[in-house]
Amino acid sequence: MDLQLKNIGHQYGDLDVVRGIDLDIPRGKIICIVGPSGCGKSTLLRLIGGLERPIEGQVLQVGTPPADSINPLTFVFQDFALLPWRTVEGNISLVLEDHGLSGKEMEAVISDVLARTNLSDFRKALPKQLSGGMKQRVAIARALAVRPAVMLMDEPLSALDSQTRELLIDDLVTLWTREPFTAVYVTHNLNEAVRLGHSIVVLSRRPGEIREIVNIELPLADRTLGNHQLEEHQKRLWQIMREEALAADQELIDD
Amino acid sequence: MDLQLKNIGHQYGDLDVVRGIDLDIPRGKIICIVGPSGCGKSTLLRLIGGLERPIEGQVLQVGTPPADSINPLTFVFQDFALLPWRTVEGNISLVLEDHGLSGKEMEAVISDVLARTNLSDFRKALPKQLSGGMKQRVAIARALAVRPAVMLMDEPLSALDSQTRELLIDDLVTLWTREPFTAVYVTHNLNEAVRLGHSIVVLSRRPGEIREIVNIELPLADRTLGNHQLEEHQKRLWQIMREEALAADQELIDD
Amino acid sequence: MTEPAERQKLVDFRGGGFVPRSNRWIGLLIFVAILIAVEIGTRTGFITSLTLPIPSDVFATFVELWRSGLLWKHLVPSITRLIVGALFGVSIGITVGILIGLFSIVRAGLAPVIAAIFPIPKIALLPLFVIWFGIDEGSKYALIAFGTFTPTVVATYGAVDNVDRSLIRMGQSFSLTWLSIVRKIVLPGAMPGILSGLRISLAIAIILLVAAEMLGAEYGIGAYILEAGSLYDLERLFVGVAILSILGVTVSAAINWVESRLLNWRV
Amino acid sequence: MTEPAERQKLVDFRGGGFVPRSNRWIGLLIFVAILIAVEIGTRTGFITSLTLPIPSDVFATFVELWRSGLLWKHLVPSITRLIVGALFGVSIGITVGILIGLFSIVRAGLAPVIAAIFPIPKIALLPLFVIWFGIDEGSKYALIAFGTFTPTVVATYGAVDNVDRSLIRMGQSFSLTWLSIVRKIVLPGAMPGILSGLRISLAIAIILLVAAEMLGAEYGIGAYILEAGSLYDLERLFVGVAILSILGVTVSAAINWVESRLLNWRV
Amino acid sequence: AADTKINVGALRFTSHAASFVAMERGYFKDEGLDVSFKFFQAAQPMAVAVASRDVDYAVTAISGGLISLAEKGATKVIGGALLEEAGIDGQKILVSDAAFKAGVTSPAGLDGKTWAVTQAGSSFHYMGSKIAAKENAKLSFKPLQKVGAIIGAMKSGQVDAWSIVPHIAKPLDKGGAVHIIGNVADYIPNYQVTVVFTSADNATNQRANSQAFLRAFSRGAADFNAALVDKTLGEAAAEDMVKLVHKYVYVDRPYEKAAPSIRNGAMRISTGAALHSSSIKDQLNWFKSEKLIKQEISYDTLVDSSYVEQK
Ligand SMILES: Nc1ncnc2c1ncn2[C@@H]1O[C@H](COP(=O)(O)OP(=O)(O)OP(=O)(O)O)[C@@H](O)[C@H]1O
Ligand SMILES: Nc1ncnc2c1ncn2[C@@H]1O[C@H](COP(=O)(O)OP(=O)(O)OP(=O)(O)O)[C@@H](O)[C@H]1O
Ligand SMILES: [Mg+2]
Ligand SMILES: [Mg+2]
Repeated sequence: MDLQLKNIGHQYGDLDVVRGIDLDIPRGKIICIVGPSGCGKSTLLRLIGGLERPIEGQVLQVGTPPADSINPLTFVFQDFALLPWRTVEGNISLVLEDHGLSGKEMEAVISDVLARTNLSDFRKALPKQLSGGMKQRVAIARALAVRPAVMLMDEPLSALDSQTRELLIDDLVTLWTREPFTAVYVTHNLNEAVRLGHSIVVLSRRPGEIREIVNIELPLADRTLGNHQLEEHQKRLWQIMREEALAADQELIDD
Repeated sequence: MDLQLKNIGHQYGDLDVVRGIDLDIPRGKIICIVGPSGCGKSTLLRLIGGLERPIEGQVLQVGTPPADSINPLTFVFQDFALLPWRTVEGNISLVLEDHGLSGKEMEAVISDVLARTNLSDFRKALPKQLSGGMKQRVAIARALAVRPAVMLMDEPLSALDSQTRELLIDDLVTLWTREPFTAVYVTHNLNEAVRLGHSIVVLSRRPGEIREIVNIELPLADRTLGNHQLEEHQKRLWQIMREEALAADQELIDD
Repeated sequence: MTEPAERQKLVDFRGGGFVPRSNRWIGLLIFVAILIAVEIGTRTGFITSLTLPIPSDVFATFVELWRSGLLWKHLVPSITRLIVGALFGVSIGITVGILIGLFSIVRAGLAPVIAAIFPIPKIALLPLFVIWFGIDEGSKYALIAFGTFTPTVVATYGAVDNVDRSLIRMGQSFSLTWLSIVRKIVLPGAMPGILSGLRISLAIAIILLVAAEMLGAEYGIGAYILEAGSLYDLERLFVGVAILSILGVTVSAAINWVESRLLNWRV
Repeated sequence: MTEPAERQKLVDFRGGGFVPRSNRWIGLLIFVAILIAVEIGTRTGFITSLTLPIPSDVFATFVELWRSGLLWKHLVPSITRLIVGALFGVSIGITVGILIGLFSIVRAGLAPVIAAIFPIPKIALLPLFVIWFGIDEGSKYALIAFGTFTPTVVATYGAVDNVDRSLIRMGQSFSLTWLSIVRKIVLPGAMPGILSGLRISLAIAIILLVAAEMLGAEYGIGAYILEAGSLYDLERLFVGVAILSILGVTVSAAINWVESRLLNWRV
Repeated sequence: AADTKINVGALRFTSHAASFVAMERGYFKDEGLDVSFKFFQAAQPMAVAVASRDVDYAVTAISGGLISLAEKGATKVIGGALLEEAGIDGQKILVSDAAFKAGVTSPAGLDGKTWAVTQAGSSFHYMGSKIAAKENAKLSFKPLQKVGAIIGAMKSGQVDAWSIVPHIAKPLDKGGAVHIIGNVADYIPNYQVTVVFTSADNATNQRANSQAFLRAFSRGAADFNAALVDKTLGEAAAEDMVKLVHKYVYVDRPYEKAAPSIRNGAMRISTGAALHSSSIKDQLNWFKSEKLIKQEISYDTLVDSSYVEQK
């Protein structure tokens, strides 16, 4: 299943947030969306995932999702969005409970995703006992549990410290290499974008329009820290964005 | 005025946080401290700044601070620590009010630091109207206002998005180049460390001990994004730290 | 344009909801609807005159009270008692609350005492208030002050506890004096909590008006209600209750206004 | 070792403080100290017998009450009333509060009504409670239920409003049903707020015991206090007040316990 | 009508003894009534409870509330109970120690003093007014709601004067903090202090029950009067009566402490539950003159005079 965005535009009251977005999200690829803060990246992702209805344009699902997909469009949020009163296991079973799985199937799914994210030892832990990195791995495990056709990731690593982020980028690359998934990955971190994106969509500052789409051919597994080609891409992206970012940062927030 | 740390050790109850730290902080240099999360970086900084008393060892002030220094050891915090009920101006005057400056002197200091941090237009704004980057620039302006002998910065940029961080690193480099200041700069971001540090102290995971001190000779102004020499330093630091970071991230937090 | 082989559909919408908003007009409508229903019920005898008065009679009684000038004669002493009593209770309460919030010794000594006197019903102590404070205005002020004191203390020290410690550490790191930290950081930081505590204390003060005016009060809304109750005069009873209710809504609106002024720095 | 030219000194300490801790022992000590002071004061006549009873006499009266078996005769009906009344008030209050929290229409209709009935003193309505609910246990349950209802509603809908919307969006993004979201996200998320609201409602319930037992109650702590008050029997009055106070502390401890069990997930 | 279940409202005062005697000595049973008592802390809720049909019969002073309820067609007075009678120990006029020392040693000195009442329109208010009228004095009335609050205020000299039943008055006088300066009976002769009342429905539709109640009540009253008021039956019978009453009044005090209070509290209860209509009319007029009740209320609105002798 692919996704197609057709001339998406959205406003909150008088505030024009995104405008005229046309984008294809092909199967098995990671699309990164970067842009200055407040340019409507999160809004765009919510529109794609059906959490909000676009005022203009359409988000189309092309083809049908795989039959075994429980929740075709699945989010991974920046703030993890774990229920603090449920254990790691309980947080994963939460998203399976409404879909009529038997206890055994559920158990199998949980064990599988916990193993894939190296969390098997922390099954009974409460979120408050986990470090940020572990929490986000639980959120990723939960997303994997519903076998998504497309993962919608809203700055999944930006609440983490940079060392943990480094570790999780490796995890994501490993996951993708083992079994490629489709993802829309919103970030404001250009390093993350060049490490994870098959193509990188640069948005202008608000109202967000597509400034440029950069494709990177290098296989994900080869994109190591300090790779020169990636550095060049990152530098180029920064040049595109610098002014927009500066302007966005200097804006007064009115209530 | 220099600072000298002599065999510093500290515990919270039974928890050994840092141990046997010996360190010199020379005038006019920026010392970066990096280490896995929870290794005691913030604790060490609080010990240096006199916000906490070390249980073992001594923090010594060598020489006297400049006569015009209002608050020799001055912190810049990760969460900005601005009073939300005071304007930009009010937040700066706060730290001057207890020191018997005349209204005119105060006014002059405020105008000066706001100009140096490009905030002159936002003098009357409340913190809630500012973006994260601007808030941190206000905090830096406030720190500059008391003419510190040493600036103690605890992950000053890690609450910001990476574009804003990029912009603020440039600001700090410009500030230092124009008028070198002494600073202890705690971060978990190796990129920041290699961009700003004259020497970089790597701590082990808790209890924090000094693993290595890396000196970088390249002048701050030349340390641009994508500089190859810096990449090498960063890669090397990451190799030292990777395992420690992994272990620190996998620890269960007990209350 | 699109590949004919593949089925296309719009992505399902599944967000929205869970953001209830209040709407003044509907609220007013419901009030009016209830009044009309009661009016019809009492007039037709479906609701007996023992159970509820006829709303229009209540209104007529109110107009009469107002015309006769007695409304002010009752309202002025009550409001005076409210203001004086609440002023004492709230100011002492805030002071004690801040002391409890700042000093371990005070907290250890007073917090349990406060917790123990909170559930004591003030009306149970009426006979003692007579001895302690007399039957004139003194005992009325004291009763209202006592009733507002405990919730104010609890709210205040809770608010002080909730002041962001990192702001306090910031103050210390700039070598601010202890007094400066308390005045410029702790107090303004505790203000939102204190104001929302005030909402409860002042509601309690209004409730206690009736208890306070049990003691030798000739005029006052509470005395008016008590007399109407003892004469089983439902019209006047409901006029009194409605006045208290309006008083409560007014006080709450006043706090809203103060909050919007004083706490405009909140996000 | 160090350069002799430069003066060395330790960095000044300027942190610490602003973290008051409570200490049970000091609290107990203060209680005892107050008691001893009053005992001495009343025995020497420095405090007249009109003002305060002698603490040891109060204690003796309590022991007598206990020995005669009357303590339980008073305590059991009161606690029954508390439990039944509070159960009604709290459960209806939580239900209404959640409805107000979830549905705009309910909020628009009920929130202002609740705000208007909050400041109505329950004792003013005593005569009506007799008509509405009779003089038996019904009116006592109703009074306590009514008194706990309003604060519970306000606390509950505040708590529902405060449930992290991002968790709700998460639930929606996994296509959970509306009921699942309410049951598994909204309710547990509102629990801390509801429990802390309960602290206030139950304190109010205890306070209302006295008002409730004004109505045809033979036995009950409130009735005991009222009778002692009407005879100006200070020893018994204080025994009754102390019992209520202990009741309040117990209820608060019980809520602490429930919180520590139910909310152990909190950071 | 064998074993008709009825509820009787009562306060735990000696003045309610007639009902207690009728209960203990089986007079209610003889009339085929199965009585259970409902006890109250104050008279006013008892009147409301009769209106709401929770209680069938009760005894209380004529208050504004009772009249209002009668005016709403909810209650009716059907008989008389406590009576002030010259020569019998009745309600006392009290002054605080301070007032006494200032020279108020008889009711003649009450001019300009404060008089404690529970509420406007209470019997205390009525008595104060009548006494003031007789003595040509001006009193200011202080509503204090609760008898306990009044006692506190009297003891601490914050109000000057009050009137109250003898079993409360005498111990207070003995304690020295207040002083008895006169008898209410001297000012309001044949004062019908309390009355028997029931719901309007009982009065009109349950005549048999109401008459049965009044008969049993009267027998109890007669026993009580003979034993403790007229004292014609000797000490043993008096002690028996005190013991009977002690089952209901001052239950948590030992008998020795309770007995004097019960004896002190003995006042005449109307023979045959007769009503002193002149006293009731006087009270009604007083309420009207104080604007506490509607002017159009008549004696017949309040009283169903078909039950007992109207004196
Ligand atoms: N529910 C909403 N109602 C009104 N305005 C909104 C809403 N959500 C977002 N906005 C506004 O829309 C603009 C874009 O918001 P959005 O969160 O999509 O930006 P973003 O690119 O994700 O920013 P960031 O990098 O800070 O996450 C912002 O100005 C924001 O204030
Ligand atoms: N006041 C305190 N009381 C008890 N334990 C504390 C206190 N402050 C910090 N700790 C503990 O000391 C350890 C070191 O804390 P510190 O904040 O210095 O680490 P850090 O290196 O700054 O970590 P991070 O990278 O997360 O900021 C942690 O385990 C922390 O839980
Ligand atoms: Mg966003
Ligand atoms: Mg830290």
